[in-house]
Amino acid sequence: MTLTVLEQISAILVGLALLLGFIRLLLGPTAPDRVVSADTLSVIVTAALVAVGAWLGNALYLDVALVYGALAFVGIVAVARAIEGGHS
Amino acid sequence: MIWLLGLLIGMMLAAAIAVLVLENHIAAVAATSIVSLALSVVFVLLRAPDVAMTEAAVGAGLSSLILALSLRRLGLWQIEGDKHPEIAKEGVDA
Amino acid sequence: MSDPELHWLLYGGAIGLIVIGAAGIVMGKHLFRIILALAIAEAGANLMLVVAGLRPDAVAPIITGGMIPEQMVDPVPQAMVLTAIVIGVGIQALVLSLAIRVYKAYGTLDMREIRLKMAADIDAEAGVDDEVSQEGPAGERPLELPDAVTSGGPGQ
Amino acid sequence: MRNLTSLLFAAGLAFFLLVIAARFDLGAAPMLVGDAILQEAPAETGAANIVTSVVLGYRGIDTLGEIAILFTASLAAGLVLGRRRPEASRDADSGAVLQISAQLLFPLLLVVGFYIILHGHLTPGGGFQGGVILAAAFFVPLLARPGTSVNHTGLSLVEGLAGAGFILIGLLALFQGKAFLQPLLDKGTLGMLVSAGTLPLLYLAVGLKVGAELAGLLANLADSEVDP
Repeated sequence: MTLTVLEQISAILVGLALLLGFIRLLLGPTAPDRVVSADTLSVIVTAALVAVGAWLGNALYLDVALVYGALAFVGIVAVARAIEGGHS
Repeated sequence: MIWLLGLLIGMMLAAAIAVLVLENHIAAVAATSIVSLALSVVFVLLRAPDVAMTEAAVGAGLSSLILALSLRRLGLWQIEGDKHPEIAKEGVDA
Repeated sequence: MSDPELHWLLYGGAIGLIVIGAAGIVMGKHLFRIILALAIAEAGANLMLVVAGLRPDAVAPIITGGMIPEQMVDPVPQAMVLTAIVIGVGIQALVLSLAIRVYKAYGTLDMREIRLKMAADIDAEAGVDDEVSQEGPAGERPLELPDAVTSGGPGQ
Repeated sequence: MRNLTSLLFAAGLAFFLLVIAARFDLGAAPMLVGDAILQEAPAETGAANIVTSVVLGYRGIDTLGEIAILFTASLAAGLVLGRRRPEASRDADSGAVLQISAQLLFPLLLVVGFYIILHGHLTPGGGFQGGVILAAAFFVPLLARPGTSVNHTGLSLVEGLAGAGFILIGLLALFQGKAFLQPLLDKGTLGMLVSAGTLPLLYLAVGLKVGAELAGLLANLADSEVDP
């Protein structure tokens, strides 16, 4: 597919955000760092899915982003509860 | 477009190696969710929205829920290392 | 039509995931990591199936706007992968609850310790009876098995 | 020694898979079944989403087996985990933020789940994805307040009725002289919500069953004493 200039810029931004968040996941010294970076990445990926839907010119892909955004929150909250578990 | 696909696949492989190498179990669960996160975007780019949605719902939501709950249940939620010091030294890294 | 770069990128990713997962299963020492490695290998297999049904310049197998596109991706592998993902999470839940049970019984998830403790259990069972007992797979093994397990185990 | 054999095994597996991958050219595989389904499916089942018509129309009995496998797995997990003792300590309630956001999220997730299930034949999605969302919706309040009791009888009832409904729809086709699980009713116009005959009803049954099973599984996993 061929992208317009704006779409190419958005693609580069999404890729850069993914890369930076992933570097934090690999480097992060403690587990909470890594969990927070996973949460950040899930938000970025929700945006990336919407962008991909725009590039492909098909509104069907927005449903995937909807489901992803709704469920990534629940998953991250469960992991956060598991971390907090020891202190309560 | 192929570079975004390459970035996602590289992320996926690096996160998969991180799952086996990271010492903390919760960090490993976070890396597993990153693997299925990148995989669901790859599925969207491969024109498989149904599979991508299933992977997003199951991999990002349900699988993290189940893994986090069983970590809590197992008492392996410690922030630093593992519960048993002798396992933390040599048993965790695969 | 065929694009070798794309071909090897996609197949390389899928094969990489499968091999990393399989290596984790075979070489892992902690039961929880083995379960995570199983999930990774499964993801790689799913990706390989979807890639096998891909046509590089086709659209998703969903009809929008009432007109049928001339080139669509093969829907059969996608339906199979959909099934596989859902079954995979059921299997994962089952395996995790079994792991919780193992943790309750032995107090550890390290495979080497579990193996030693199982050998010790078999030893104790066999030592009481002083002969081959009639019940279960533990009874059918020869009595010198615990020694073999401890010496052939993860010690070296 | 053991690590060496493991590495050798991994290398052999990689070589084997690479040989397979090298023999398949991308997109050159003869998709005989896939092409036939792509040609016939819109007219035969009336579903705009062809994956849905494969999952429920052409491979409906496979889906029945799949929900049976899921049922067995959740049943076995419940059996293995066992019930908690009533006097065992529970986790403390979470903070105000999570409790309030759980109240906000519950109706939202419920709506999204039913939307995904009911539009399974038009857009990506369907019973399995929507069922997962429904299970998550019913689990979020439990995550915020671990003391909340779960109505296991109601979950079992929903699960049993949904499973029976799936088989009943399949049997109705059998009584009309067609094959088991063959789609019934009017096909409708392609792309409308009320179309594709019984496929949306089948997906609704699958969604309710998967949702109830997974919610029961998650409740079993969470509602248990934490080992010291």
